[in-house]
Amino acid sequence: MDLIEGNQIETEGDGHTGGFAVHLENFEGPFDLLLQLISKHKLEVTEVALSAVTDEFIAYIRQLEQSGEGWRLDQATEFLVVAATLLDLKAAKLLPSGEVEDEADLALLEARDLLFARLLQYRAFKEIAATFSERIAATEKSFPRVVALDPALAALLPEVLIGVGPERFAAIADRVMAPKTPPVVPVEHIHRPLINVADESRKVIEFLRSHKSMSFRALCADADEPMVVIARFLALLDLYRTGSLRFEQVIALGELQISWIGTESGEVAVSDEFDIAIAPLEDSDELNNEDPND
Amino acid sequence: MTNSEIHRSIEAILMIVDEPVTETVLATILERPIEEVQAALSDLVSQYEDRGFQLRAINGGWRFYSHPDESAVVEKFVLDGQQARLTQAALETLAVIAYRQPVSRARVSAIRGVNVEAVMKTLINRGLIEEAGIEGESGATLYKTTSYFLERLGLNSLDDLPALAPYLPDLAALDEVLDSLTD
Amino acid sequence: MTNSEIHRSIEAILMIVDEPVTETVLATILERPIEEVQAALSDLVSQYEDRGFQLRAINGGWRFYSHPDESAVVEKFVLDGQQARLTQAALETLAVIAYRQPVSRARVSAIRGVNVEAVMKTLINRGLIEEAGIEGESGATLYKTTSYFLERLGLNSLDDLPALAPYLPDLAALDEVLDSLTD
Repeated sequence: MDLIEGNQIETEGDGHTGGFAVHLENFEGPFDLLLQLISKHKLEVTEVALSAVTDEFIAYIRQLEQSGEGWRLDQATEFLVVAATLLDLKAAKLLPSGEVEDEADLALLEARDLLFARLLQYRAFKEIAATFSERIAATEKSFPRVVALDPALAALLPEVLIGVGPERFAAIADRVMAPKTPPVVPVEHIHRPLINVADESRKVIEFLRSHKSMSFRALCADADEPMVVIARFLALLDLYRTGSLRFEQVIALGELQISWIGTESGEVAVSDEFDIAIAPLEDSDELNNEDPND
Repeated sequence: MTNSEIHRSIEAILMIVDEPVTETVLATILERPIEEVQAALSDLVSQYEDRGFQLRAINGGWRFYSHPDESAVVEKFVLDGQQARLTQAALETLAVIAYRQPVSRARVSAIRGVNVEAVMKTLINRGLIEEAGIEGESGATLYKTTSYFLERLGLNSLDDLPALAPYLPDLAALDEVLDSLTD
Repeated sequence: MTNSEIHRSIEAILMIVDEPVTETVLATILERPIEEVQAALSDLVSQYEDRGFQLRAINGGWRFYSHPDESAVVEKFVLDGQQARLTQAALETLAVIAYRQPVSRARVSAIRGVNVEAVMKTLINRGLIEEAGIEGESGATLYKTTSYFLERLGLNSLDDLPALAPYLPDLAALDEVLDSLTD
């Protein structure tokens, strides 16, 4: 714990994340500080319980939600990136070194150090991005002198050289006149209508009973949006668990074939564990939080 | 050299304009009495005595010009350099006018996302575009390409301009949604 | 103030241009060694320190700009459309590409830790990055920053990007090994 106090001031100086703090057996303090300690080799990443950190983060986000502050998208995004990096870091630390082909590379640098570097790399680009933003703002304060060619001087000039042929000229027109799409965060998924896994389960059962065996592709042929595909996949996992079907996949990433081995008729228990009581928003977020492998 | 705030502001404005600016406009923008603006302008004129550029009042407006003493070198630059070739900015502006004619300067500006005043004047001075009447509602001057433009591009008529790819407005948006799903 | 002939000639030429002029072009027109031109340009830059305008080298060429301090007054004249701000994600992606170019999308994604497809499309759309050939082994498209990127950041060349080194010692070597881990 003395380590943490030693770094406290630095973190406060940073003062940008602030909000989310973690409470672990061997560490207690702001998330940002946890990163600093790991990147400075003052805390061993394998000793950090990532699942605990994640649980805490989800609790933190929920708490924000309930307090009426709503989602802090910036914090959530940053957390995900950093958590993914930590996970990578930890995985590389725990996995046998056979994962890396070149032994010389490993001798050169420990996997742990590499991934520290990756973490640092991410942070470095983040900081540099801030300087980009400052530079752009500074540049926008100056305006270039752009003046027309004086008619007297233009008269001296030989024939104009357009410099491109008609096709290239058309391509330039095409490019210049294409509407400039402003950068936006797509929000369509937030307002997606509720897809019900239980309902999709019933459709899947009906399909499989009539066809006996079909590919996942065929099973989802009528799906008009990705969430339906996801719901049907979850339904399949659930039905597999109850022993109603069999999966076959000859090669990795190849066609997934599903055969029905359950009852020919009658009610099949359909799980509703993926579905939530109808809530106005965040349905897809809830769904994503569920772990289908449980 | 006493270069006070009003001097600097006048220099900044006049450095980026193509059309001469009157003392009245300067006084309005700077929120200073016109006498002060006039005094500053006359200070600047004498400060530039030794320079390669001048501040001159023409038709009641002020603008920076190259010094007449340097006309030989300026002409050499225009003739010698890359000036026969159109700049990228000129080419892009010309492309918009060719495919949207007759079109107002404001419209071209909106499409290009930058001020096109100077570039369009250059295109006029080079004989590639010309005025084509007045837009009904706005009263804005419209522009079109000239027959010299067709000649230089090696075309017989505007009908020979290659057709633009039909633009599918929803495609980009659709792509982004798809991308967000594969995250 | 020592304003010799070469200084005056440079001032006169730069006063009439609509795009930046390189030192090489100036040296050719003026028939002077490039070192002399460079020295004169740097003299002029310091002579203008107190003025409302500046001489700046951006993207390899020189031209006059209004002084940033005068932006408020100049903006009253410039009616360009507001340039849309880049998002944090776009800035970070741009930073990775700027320092790793030419670079594939997969590589940028690996460094950023998220899918960057939509963001990169936006950057292409805004003219800040462009394709730069194909990577030998993987066949992946490579990307680099454009000259417009340099203009927006007010940089003369990519060498003027702030050094990443203080943050990342020995990065090039690390990158390769990192790639082998993330494959």
